[in-house]
This record gives sequence, structure tokens and C-alpha cells, in this order.
Amino acid sequence: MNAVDTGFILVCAALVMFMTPGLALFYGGMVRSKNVLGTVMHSFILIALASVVWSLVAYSLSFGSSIGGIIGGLDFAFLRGVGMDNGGSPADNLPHLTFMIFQCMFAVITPALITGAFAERIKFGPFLVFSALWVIFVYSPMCHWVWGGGWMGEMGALDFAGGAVVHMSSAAAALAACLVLGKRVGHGKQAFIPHNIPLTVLGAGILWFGWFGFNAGSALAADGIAANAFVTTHLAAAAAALGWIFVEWMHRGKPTTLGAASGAVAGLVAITPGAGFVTPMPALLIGGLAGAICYGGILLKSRFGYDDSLDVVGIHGLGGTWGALATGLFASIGAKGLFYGNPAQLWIQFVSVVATWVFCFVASYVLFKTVDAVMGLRVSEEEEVKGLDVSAHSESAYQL
Amino acid sequence: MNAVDTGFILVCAALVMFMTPGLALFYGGMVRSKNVLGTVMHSFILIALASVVWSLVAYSLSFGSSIGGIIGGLDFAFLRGVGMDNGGSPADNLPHLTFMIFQCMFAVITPALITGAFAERIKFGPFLVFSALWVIFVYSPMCHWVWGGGWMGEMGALDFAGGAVVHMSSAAAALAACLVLGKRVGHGKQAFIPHNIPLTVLGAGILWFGWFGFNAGSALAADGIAANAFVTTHLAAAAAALGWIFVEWMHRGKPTTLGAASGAVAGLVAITPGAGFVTPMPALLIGGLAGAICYGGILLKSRFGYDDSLDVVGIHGLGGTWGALATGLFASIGAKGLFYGNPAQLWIQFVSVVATWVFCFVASYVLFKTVDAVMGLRVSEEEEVKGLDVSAHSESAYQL
Amino acid sequence: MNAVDTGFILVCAALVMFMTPGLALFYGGMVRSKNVLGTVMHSFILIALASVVWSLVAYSLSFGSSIGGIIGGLDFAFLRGVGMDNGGSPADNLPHLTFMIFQCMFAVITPALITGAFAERIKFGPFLVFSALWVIFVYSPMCHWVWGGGWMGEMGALDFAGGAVVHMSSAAAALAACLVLGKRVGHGKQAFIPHNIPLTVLGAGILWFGWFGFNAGSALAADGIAANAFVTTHLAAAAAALGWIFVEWMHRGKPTTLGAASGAVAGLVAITPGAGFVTPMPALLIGGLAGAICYGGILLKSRFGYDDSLDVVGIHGLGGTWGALATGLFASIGAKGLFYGNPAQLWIQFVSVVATWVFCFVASYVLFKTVDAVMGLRVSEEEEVKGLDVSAHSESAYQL
Amino acid sequence: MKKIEIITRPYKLDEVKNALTEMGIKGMTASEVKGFGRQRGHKEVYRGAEYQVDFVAKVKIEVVVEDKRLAEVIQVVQKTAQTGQVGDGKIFVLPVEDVIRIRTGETGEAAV
Amino acid sequence: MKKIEIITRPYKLDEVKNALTEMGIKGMTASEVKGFGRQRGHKEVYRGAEYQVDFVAKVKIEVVVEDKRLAEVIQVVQKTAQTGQVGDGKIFVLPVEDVIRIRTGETGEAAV
Amino acid sequence: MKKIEIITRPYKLDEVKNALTEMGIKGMTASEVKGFGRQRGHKEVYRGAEYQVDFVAKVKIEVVVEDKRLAEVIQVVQKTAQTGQVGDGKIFVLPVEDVIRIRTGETGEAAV
Ligand SMILES: Nc1ncnc2c1ncn2[C@@H]1O[C@H](COP(=O)(O)OP(=O)(O)O)[C@@H](O)[C@H]1O
Ligand SMILES: Nc1ncnc2c1ncn2[C@@H]1O[C@H](COP(=O)(O)OP(=O)(O)O)[C@@H](O)[C@H]1O
Ligand SMILES: Nc1ncnc2c1ncn2[C@@H]1O[C@H](COP(=O)(O)OP(=O)(O)O)[C@@H](O)[C@H]1O
Repeated sequence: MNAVDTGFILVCAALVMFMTPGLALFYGGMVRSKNVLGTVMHSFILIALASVVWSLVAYSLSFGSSIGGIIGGLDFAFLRGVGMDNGGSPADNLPHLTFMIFQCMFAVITPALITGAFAERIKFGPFLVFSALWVIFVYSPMCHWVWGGGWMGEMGALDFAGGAVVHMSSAAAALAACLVLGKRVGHGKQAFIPHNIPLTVLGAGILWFGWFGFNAGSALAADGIAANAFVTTHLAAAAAALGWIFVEWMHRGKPTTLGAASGAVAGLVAITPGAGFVTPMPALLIGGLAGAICYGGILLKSRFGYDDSLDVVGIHGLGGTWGALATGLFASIGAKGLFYGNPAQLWIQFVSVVATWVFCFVASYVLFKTVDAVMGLRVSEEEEVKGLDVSAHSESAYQL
Repeated sequence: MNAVDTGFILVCAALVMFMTPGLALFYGGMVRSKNVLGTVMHSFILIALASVVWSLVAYSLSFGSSIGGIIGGLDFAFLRGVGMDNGGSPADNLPHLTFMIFQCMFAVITPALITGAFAERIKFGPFLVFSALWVIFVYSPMCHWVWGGGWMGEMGALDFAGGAVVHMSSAAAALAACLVLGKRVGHGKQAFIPHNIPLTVLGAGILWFGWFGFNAGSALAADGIAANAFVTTHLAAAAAALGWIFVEWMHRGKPTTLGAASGAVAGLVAITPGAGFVTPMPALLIGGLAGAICYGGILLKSRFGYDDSLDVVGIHGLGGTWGALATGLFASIGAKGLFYGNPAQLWIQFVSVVATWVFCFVASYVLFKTVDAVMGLRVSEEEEVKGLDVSAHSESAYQL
Repeated sequence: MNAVDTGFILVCAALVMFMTPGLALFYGGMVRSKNVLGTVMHSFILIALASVVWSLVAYSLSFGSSIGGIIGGLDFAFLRGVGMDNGGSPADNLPHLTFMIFQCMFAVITPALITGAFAERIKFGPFLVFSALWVIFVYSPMCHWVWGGGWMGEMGALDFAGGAVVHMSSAAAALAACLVLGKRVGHGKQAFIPHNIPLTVLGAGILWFGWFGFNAGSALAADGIAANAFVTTHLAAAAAALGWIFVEWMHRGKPTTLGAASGAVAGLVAITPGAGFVTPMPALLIGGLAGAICYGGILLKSRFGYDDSLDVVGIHGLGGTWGALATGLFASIGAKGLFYGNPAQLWIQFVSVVATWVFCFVASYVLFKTVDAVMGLRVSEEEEVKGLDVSAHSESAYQL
Repeated sequence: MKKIEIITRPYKLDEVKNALTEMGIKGMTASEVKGFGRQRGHKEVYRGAEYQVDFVAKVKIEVVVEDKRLAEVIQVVQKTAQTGQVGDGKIFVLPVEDVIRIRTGETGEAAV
Repeated sequence: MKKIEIITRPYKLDEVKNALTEMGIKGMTASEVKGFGRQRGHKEVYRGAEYQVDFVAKVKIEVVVEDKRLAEVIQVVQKTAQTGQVGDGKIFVLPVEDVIRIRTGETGEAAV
Repeated sequence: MKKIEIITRPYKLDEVKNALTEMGIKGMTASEVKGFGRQRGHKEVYRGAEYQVDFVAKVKIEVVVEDKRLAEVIQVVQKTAQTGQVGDGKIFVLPVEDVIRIRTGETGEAAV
């Protein structure tokens, strides 16, 4: 057990935790003012709900001893045997509790990312039920496959900090949500304009800040790999913010603040799978392209006509997919990608991308449909028009 | 001296410092928009004032060589002899300055917590005088009793990170404030509705984030105890947010965002005394119940008819008391509580709770009365109606 | 290479990065609501732009092998040879990448500070061009002179964390900006009142928090010097907030929230050059006086009649200068100032102050004039009246 | 019919609304306005620069009533909104030529 | 000339504006107001304390038109803003004695 | 008495207020409104989607004056608020039947 790493990873866990309130603001600023609390609440309450579910059962399903590479056993249910020393810890330099809580923060933010897709129209109770089930039945297996000793990791898929586990999985669920829930009332007719962009920029700033814990912390040690992941994370985000505003400047005539913030997040997403595997200059490229790709992805949305309120698919889906493939191209630290003579890695990445999308989409779709059948997912039109703050939470956000 | 712990505790000190701006927003969002700056200012200026007082004299009163277990001597006044090595440091793994500044941040946030009780109606000058005196005459003795070698710690009372020192003490002062200052103009007649709940949620997010420094840092080392405190802190907050919204859902028909944020804070308060002494599953229980208890406590407020503007007593008083007693029930790490075969601990906890409330309430009441007699504590009715932003600070918060 | 310091400096780098979103809000709250996004965007996009420029060339110009003490060579351009071990690292306890990225965050915030001077009236494209050039031609030489083995450091000038490199340099550029760009439309006739002071206070809180990484991290190790820098930073900020509101209370009759926030920043600026060289009690003095000096400096502004929108010169220029000189007076750790028997140090500090102001002012002035001649720096009057959010970014900040 | 415009202190809104409701008035429309008058504004100070703010927050309440209720409504509002301090505000009475209820198309007194 | 004051649901603003523009109306002025009427408000709860909010968000649209366009405008507005649900709002018609265009100093119908 | 409604550019508020005060007008009421007219709005873009914003921020100033001051007030306002650019706004004159000062109960011209 290593005190340096213990301290470092605890701090990183705090940083990752802080991302979810950041996400709450990032999303909250983008909805209409009558839905800001409903939107903020989604992320905020998931810090609570997902953490409890994680400690009771999902951690064990993710990191318990593998059952055929598919799912973890119940050895660690209720955190049994997860203690202050490294006994049983997947990272034997860390107290088991440290490893568990660091991972917990990932299980929190992942379902929170999904909420951008169904913002402004979902019922609160069914949302809670869906989210708890999703952590258990979608997140835990994914996490196990990649990091818990499951088949995807065994196959050699590279996912440093969660391109598949966090971003593609949440984006696939987001897509399922759009299909099941349908469009918001007035979509395409009324203007759905962000009500508070400074809030969104603040959220993006917090996300960027916390992402250092996310990616550098995924080295699970305060070492050179962590330093490298820190640097690639920062440079990819930087390049992506520039990439995004450059493309929109060309396309629409002006660079926007919301674009800079969105681009930064797109870059952070895209570098996540490769942060510890690629060097800084490729990170600039991965980021810069991520900005352009995700901007394009969002434009496509209106083509397909679905209503992904806050562009979860466009940013996390495309960004995560691009990042996973880019890792197969540019990996050079501790693994080799196509450009370093190992085309097989790209194939492995491709397989992991497809498997992740298919599994997460299908499983999320089934979960949404089931919850919808049992409880009804969507608020009434009257509640939706009134806004979720008042209709679902009996609150108003502002009395300025 | 230990470099790992030095780095870790410095980072934790930064996190704890960040809590007070977080508190400023948490409180600021809950008042009416004409008082937001007055409220924010209370917390913000205390970062300044309490730190200066701490460095000049209060640190020494807290951690100077004990005079009969009651108060510290003046050995460290003006930080004399508090240096870059561990000479004289109560934690000999840390540079004395590191220990001092970590503790400083606790002396900052504690008086800031009180400000929620007298928000929207206190004069600024007298508030500063009261706060400086309170740090010296109430906080320093309490801190000395518990952590500085004083009688309460000697008696065996368990207070890992400040259930008594921080939360009960500030709540007792809050209660005294309500009695001395009386109700706000229009209380019970007009609606006193939070003016900006996203600000409050942001504040809660920052508090939660910073609390990891508060509780895990109280291990004073980057070790397994810190990891455990980190985990119990997170799980208690999570359970409490759920507990609170569950109870209000039953009681009022809707779960609220403000409730989730308030519940999280209640859970953080409740786990504070026991964070390093209890294991994760009891932490879930302590938190879950804290959410329910503090919700109930706030409802009681209107029964008793006092005007604790932002529920300092309901959250910090009840939460801290419950947490201190719960530590006597559930302690199992480095100490044993009732459920681990040591009923004596519960009795000790009970004594410490009563002593803390009595001492802090009486001393705070005397201080308030004295300052009131000398300078007058309360703003004029005209100033109160106009709002403190304009009348006390010549500012308006918003020109949107 | 040292794992403790690696972890500590990575965390500090994250903290320093977080300062720039904090600055975005600090500045954004002070402008009129029609310019908040334009202002926020300046800081936010510089995180992106300056980081990319830094990684491509400016890091090398700053820390590459010195060419006559004037500028670094291109050895590290494109981060060639900047790797996961300490090979070539100016700090051999750190992975080279760790040192590089920590320094990167300084190169980000410094040009961002300048933006306060030309807020509400600059064109976005030319601003980007100017900023990139400024990082290369002004920041990099300054950084090299002081920390990269250049003449100023060799001369023995003390600049612990950037009094000259960060604060005076940006203030000199700010002054140049005011001269080149002229006043805002309506300046002196209409009231230019901050549109959202809670946002500014939040920004100040984030800045204070991040500054611990800035100053303590500048020790480049988790040691007693870091602890001392942490403590002096905190106490100077505290004293300065009190100093500022005390002076304005005397002068204008009320202490303001904006004053407390501004004062804290002034104190943080002033302690920056001396944080690791002075002890805590002098830090209190340096801070307290900084609050008063910067308040006075801002009043002078209207005398001289220039329009430094957000007082970059008053706070960073005067605060940084006072801090640099004060370091020459009070230094006692690892160097001696006048009061510790070494008057020569004050002279050296004086020389470094003059050289910094002259070089940075002249170079920035030339850059501004050049960009102005080529692209035009100032928006049209119509765009300015409409506000930059709409005219430069096609966005509105709020739809409350 | 007449339109009565009441400009008064914001915290009086609820009291006025309740008083009007009690006397059987079924609808009204309120908005936030800034008033300038005998009541003095206040000073604001930002970084040492003083600004005089002359406008004071007020609420404007608009009620359209049948002619025969006019006197009664004015009297009730005046009593309810009065504090006796400068700044209590004004009541303006304007003629209204027609009223239409959008939902039903009813016009005239039936539509109020 | 007449001033037509339309108080209706906020999301109808754009539709009404478009309908008026199509019939050749060149200008109008809108503002956010809070309405009290037959449409019920809602409950809000903060830390266990219930508050009844009686005012509902509405938009007020003011259009000054020549007398001869009055009937036509009213009809279009009524049709466009109508949903048939309680809370659709009202149209008030007030006499206007004069109009001045600030830019040119034109008065009367030329100024609208 | 007459009510003068001035709709003009927000930054003209202080100038108009000062001009009116100088000529002895004791009170007025201002509010933020959104205007639609010949002055063009602007485009906004959020994540690649374009929106046309047709309403422009304006301020509405309401002053009730005795009939005999009407012409004078209009003239001063028109001069003060004029920039000559499209979007300067309008002045509407409406009849007022009565004014009541809430504080004192005074009515008519004494109450203005
Ligand atoms: N001539 C006027 N036209 C329009 N509004 C007025 C006029 N005079 C006063 N008001 C409004 O009435 C409010 C109260 O007026 P004021 O003179 O301050 O006090 P009082 O009504 O007690 O004499 C003002 O703030 C303003 O909004
Ligand atoms: N007498 C009135 N005076 C002024 N405004 C009114 C009056 N009656 C109704 N209103 C406005 O019209 C809105 C709609 O009225 P309401 O009674 O709720 O529904 P409806 O118009 O469908 O009958 C109200 O919210 C209020 O703003
Ligand atoms: N017929 C009208 N009814 C009500 N308000 C109007 C009318 N016409 C114009 N306005 C108001 O006057 C403002 C200025 O009008 P506009 O046509 O843009 O410029 P100008 O007054 O210079 O001709 C508009 O934004 C609107 O608020």
C-alpha cells in the first residue's frame, strides 16, 4: 500500500465527485428557466442515488470476482471486506476503500450524463427507478467488462478512463431515451434557448477541472503516466474548444461561448479512452478533430429528427467513439496503435465500440420501455408546459 | 515530518477554505434578492476576519499548551514558533504551519455557519465585532477542549472532524442569535422565498466537495483512516439527500431540489463527528436518518416560533447532535460504541453534547447581548425593508 | 523523481487551471449583462489558445536552454523530449511533463488577466491574434528571464510565483490596451455597473482557492516552503480584504462586497512574489497595505482619465509592484530583504520592477498597435452599443 | 369600463390582491416597474465610484372594472396600499372602450 | 387611434406577432406580466413551508392602431391567442389621443 | 390629465428623466419592455441552430401630466430621446380620468 497514491487518488476522487455538480450546472444553464431545477436535480440526486446503489451492490457487480468475464460476483456487496487496507483491492497500492470510492464517482457521473437527453420531460420517480436499474444492469457489466477483469479488457481493448464505460454507454442510453420518450412539446416550433449561459460555462469549467482527477487519477498512482494523462487531457480540451469555435465560425459566421464550452467538453470526452496511452501532440489532434466532429454530429441531430435535448449523443457518443478509435490509431505508451505498427489494436477498439453501443443501447432501451410500461416515463403535457420546476418539484428557481 | 501528509493536508486545507465561499452561495441563494450580497458578505468577510484573528491569537488559545484543560496558553500568539518544520506541531508528521492553517479553515467556516441564523437583519459592524469575539471566546475554548488537549478530548469524547467544535457550537450560537435579534420584519406574513436556488445547489456542491478535505483531512494523514472518512462522508451525504427528499415527498407530495441540497448538507454534518470512527454501512444509516431528522427539525421551527432564517439550528444543531450520539452508537474503528459493546461511549458522547450546547449557547448569548447593548445589533426597519445590499453595502446584486 | 511532489504539483496545476474559469466569472460579473459572454469568453478561450501555443512553442521559449539569458531555445518546441520522466526537467524532482503543465497554467491566466482592461469593446479575432503573439513575445521572455535561467533571475530578483511574470506583465499590457483602444462608448456619462456581483464573488472564491496551487505549488515540492507559501497567501488575502473594506468604509461610508472580493484578489496578487520568502506576520502587513494601495490606485484611474474597464492596472499593476518591492523589504526565508539587513535586495527588486514594466509596456503597445493596424482592434460603435454577446457571438447570456 | 392602474410598493401586492378578491374582483395583471417621485432613491458605490439610483422598485397593478365598481375599488385600494410614508404611489383611472375575453370571444362587461 | 392591450400566454407571443405582422401591423411592444384570474396558480414548497402562488406568467402586448383596423386586429389576435383553456387572457381597447414618432416628429396616424 | 407613454432606447432613460425633472415634472414610472418595429432584431445561434430575435430591448416611461403641460412635455421628450436612427420609438398620449395619491387620498391635478 502506498501513501502517496492513497492521498493522490482520494484527491482525484474528490475532483471527480465535483464534476457532477458541475454537470448539473452545465446542463441546467442550457434548459429553459422553468426546467432548470428539474435538470439540476437529475444530476444532483444521482450523486446520492448512484452512490448508494454502488455501495450496496453495483461495486461488487463491477469488481467482484469475475463470473465468466461477464459480471462480478457478490463478494463485495454491502462493501463487505472492502476496508482500510489493500486487501482484495484491484489496485494493490491503494486501500480498497480508496479504489472503491474513486470508481464510485464514475458510476455517479455516467447516469448523470444521460439526463441531458431526456431533460425537460421525464417524471421524477420513474427517472430514479430507471437510473438505479441502469447502474446495476448496464453500468456494472460495462465496467466489469473493461476494468473489472471482464472480456473486453481481456481482449485487449484500451479504455484508459472510460470512453466506453462512461461516454459511449451513456450516449447509447441517451439515444434509447430519445426514441422511447419522443420530442418535447413545441420542439421544432418554439425556440429552445439556453436560459443562463454563464451557468453553463461555469459548469464546463468545473468539468474541465474535475476531469484532471478523472483521467490523471485513472493512472491509479501519482506517476509519469498520471502526468501524461493530465497533459493530454488538458491539451485535447484546449484544441477541441478551438476546433469547435473554428468550425462554427466558418459555418454560422460567429464563434460562440456555448460552442467553446461544448467543444472543451467534447475534447475531454474524446481524450478519455486514450489519455494514458497517447502522447501530447496526438492529443492535440484528437481534441481538435473532436471539436469539429461533435459540432457536425449535433447538426446531424435535426436531420434524424430526434430530440436529444442537450446533445448527449452528439458529444459523448461521437466524442467517445472517435476517442476510442483514435486510441487504436495513436496509442504509443504501454500499447501500440495503428500508427505505431499495430493495426490489430484498431480492430480491437472497433469491436469494443460496436459491442458497447449494441449492448448499452439494447439494454437501456429495454429498461426504458419496462419502466415506461410500469410507471409511465413522461410527464403530462400540462406539466411539461408549466415546467418541471413547479410541476415536479413545487419550486421556482429564480425570484430575482 | 512526512512529505506525503504535508501535501495531502495542504490540499485538504485548500478544500476546506473553498467551503466558505460555497457556504456564501448556499446561503446567498436562499435569501431574498435584496439581501444576497449582505448574506454572501457575511461568509466571505469571515474568511478574512477569522483567519486574521486565528493567526494573531485564537490558534494559540486553541492549541497552545493547555491551561488546566480549559484553554491554550499564548505560546503561539502571532504564530510565534509556528514554522516550516514540525517543531511544536500537535501533529508531528506535519509542518507546524500546515497543521495551523488546516485548523484555521475550521475557525473560518464555524462562525460563517452562524450567519444563516441572523441573515437579512444584522448590522455589519457589530456582526464583525461579535464574530471576532466569538472566535476567541467560544470557538477557541471548544476547539481546545476537544482537539487541543482539553477536558472533553481527555474524557474520551469522540469528535472526528467537528460535530461539537463546528456544528453544535455554531448552532447554539445561532439559537442565541434568534432569541436576541428577534424575527425579520414581515416574518410569518410575507413569503420569504429563496431567490436563486441554482446558486444554493452550487453552494451545496462546493460544500460537499470541500467536505472531503474537512473529514478525510481530519485524519491528518493520507492513510486508511482518511480513506474511510472520505467514504463515510460521501455515503452519509448521499443517504441523507435521499432521506430528506423521501420524507418531504411523503409529507408535502413532492421532492424538492432545495431539499436534496439541504439533505446532503445535513448528512455531511451528521457524519462529521464519526467519519473516522464508523464504517460505511453505519454511515449510510447515520446519513439517511439525518435527512429525516433535520427535515423534522425544520418543521419544528415554526412551532417554537423563532426565526432562524436559514435553519442553522435545524441542520447543524440537530445534525451535529445526532451525529455525535450516533458516533457513540456505531463507533468501531479505533474506539467502540454501544453497538460494539461499549455503552460508556454513548454516555461520554451525551455529556459532550450537553456541555457543548450549554457552554456555547450561554457564551454566545452573553456575547450577543453585550454587543447589542454597546453597538446595537439590528438594522432599522427602513434599512431592513430596503434590503441589506443597498442599505448596508450600497450595492445591488443584479442588473440583469 | 519524487512521487509525492509529482502528485502534489499535478493537483496544484489543476487548481491553477481552475483559476481561469474563476477569473472568467470574476470579470464576467463586473461587466454589463450585454457583455458578459464576451467577457467570459476571453478568459475561457485563452485556456485553450494559450495552452496550445504553450505546448507548440512558448514553453520552449521560456524553459529551453537559454540564449544569452534573453530567451529559451527551441529544444522543447512541440514538447519534443518533454516526457514522463524528469529528463530535461527544470525541476528534477518532477516528471518533465508535470513541470511543463504546471507552468502552462501560468501562461494561461496571465493573458487572461489583461482582458479586464479591454473588456466590452474589442474584436474577437484580433484579440485572439494579439493574445497568441503576446504569449510568445512578451510572456515567454519574461518567464525566461525570471524562472528559465534568464538575466533577471540570475541578477537575484526574487519572484516566487509571478509578481513580475504574471501580474506586472499583464498590468503593463493592460495599460497599453487602454491607451490604444480608448474609452468605451458612454464612459463617464452612463453608469457602468456590475451586472451580477454574486458571480464576481464566486469568481473571487475560486481564484482564492486556486491561488493555493499557484503559490504553494511554486515551491515545486510538498515541503515546508509550500506550507509557508500557503499560509502567507491565505493571510495576505485575508488582510487585504479587510484593508480594502476598511479604507472604503472610511472613504465612502460603506464596506462593499465587491470591495471585499477585490481586496482579497489584491492581497493574493501582492503576496505572489514573496509568498515563499516572507513569514506569516509580514504577509499580514503586505496584504493589509495591498488592500489600501489598490483601492487608492483605482481611484487614481479617473484622475488619469483612462478606461481600464475592470481595473487590471489598479489591482495587478499596483499590487504586483508593491508585492515585489515588499519582498525586497521583508524577505527572510532563503533570501534576505532590507529589514533583514540586505538593502541590496530592495534595489534588485526595484530594477526588476522597472525592467518588467518598461519591457512589457513597450512590447505590448507595439503588439496592440500592429494588430490594430492590420486587423482593427475595436468593434464598431453599433456593435458596442448592442453588446458583444449578440454582436460578436450571436448569443444572449440570460433568458430568465 | 375603466382601467385602474395602481403603482405602489412591491410588498403591498399580495394585500391589494386579497382585498380586491374579497370584494369580488376576478382578475388583475401585475408587473414590476421602477418609480421616480418624491421618495428618494439611494446611493450605490462600485470600486469607489458613486452612482445615484433615482428609481425605486414599485409594482404596477392593472384592473379593468365596470364603471359602477370604480369608486369602491379605488377606495379599497387606497386604504390597503396606504402606509402614510412618501412613496405609497398613485392610482390612475383610464377609460376602456372595450374588453374581449380571448377564450370565449365575449365582449364588454361580460368579458371582465 | 386605439391602443390594444393583449394579455395572454407567454408562448403565444411569437404567434401573435407573426399574425399581426402578416396583416401589415408594423410595430408593437411586449412585456412580461403576472396575471391573476380564473386560471389557478400553483403551490410552492421550500423546506417544508408551503406557499400559494396565485399569479401566473403572462405576456402583455401593446399595439396602437388606426381606428379602422381595430376590429380586424382584435379578431386576428383573438383567433391566434385562443386555446380554449382557462387563462387565455383578455384584450383591452383604450382610446389614444395622439402618437408621436420620436425619430421624425411625425404625429397622428403617420406616426404609428 | 393625460398619460404620456414613451417607448424608447433603454440608455435614454436617464436623459429623459433628467430633462423631465428639470422642467418640473415630479414623478414618472419606467419599465423594461421588448419592442418590435422597423428596427431590425438580431440573429442568435446555439449549437449550430439559428434563431431570429425580432424583439429589441426598449424602456417604457409613463408620465401623467396636467393637460396644459402636455405639449411641452412631448416636445422635450422628443428632443431628448431622438437619435435620428430607426428605433427611437414612440410617444402615445392617453386620456386619464382621475388620479389618486395613495398616501394622502388627494385626487385630480393635486395628486400628480
Ligand atoms: N406623474 C406621474 N406619472 C407617473 N407615475 C408617477 C407620477 N408621479 C408619481 N408616480 C409614481 O408613483 C410613485 C410614488 O410617487 P412619490 O412621489 O414617490 O410618492 P407619493 O405617491 O407618496 O407622493 C413613483 O415612484 C412613480 O412610480
Ligand atoms: N379585470 C381584469 N383586469 C386586468 N387584467 C385581467 C382582468 N381579468 C383577467 N385579467 C388578466 O387576464 C388573465 C387571464 O384571465 P383568466 O380569468 O385567468 O382566464 P380567462 O381569460 O380565460 O377567463 C389573467 O391572468 C390576468 O392577467
Ligand atoms: N403600433 C405600435 N404600437 C405599439 N408600439 C409600437 C408601435 N410601433 C412601434 N412601437 C414601439 O416603438 C419601437 C420603435 O419603433 P421602430 O418602428 O423600430 O422605430 P421608429 O420609432 O424609429 O420608427 C418599437 O420597438 C416598439 O416598441
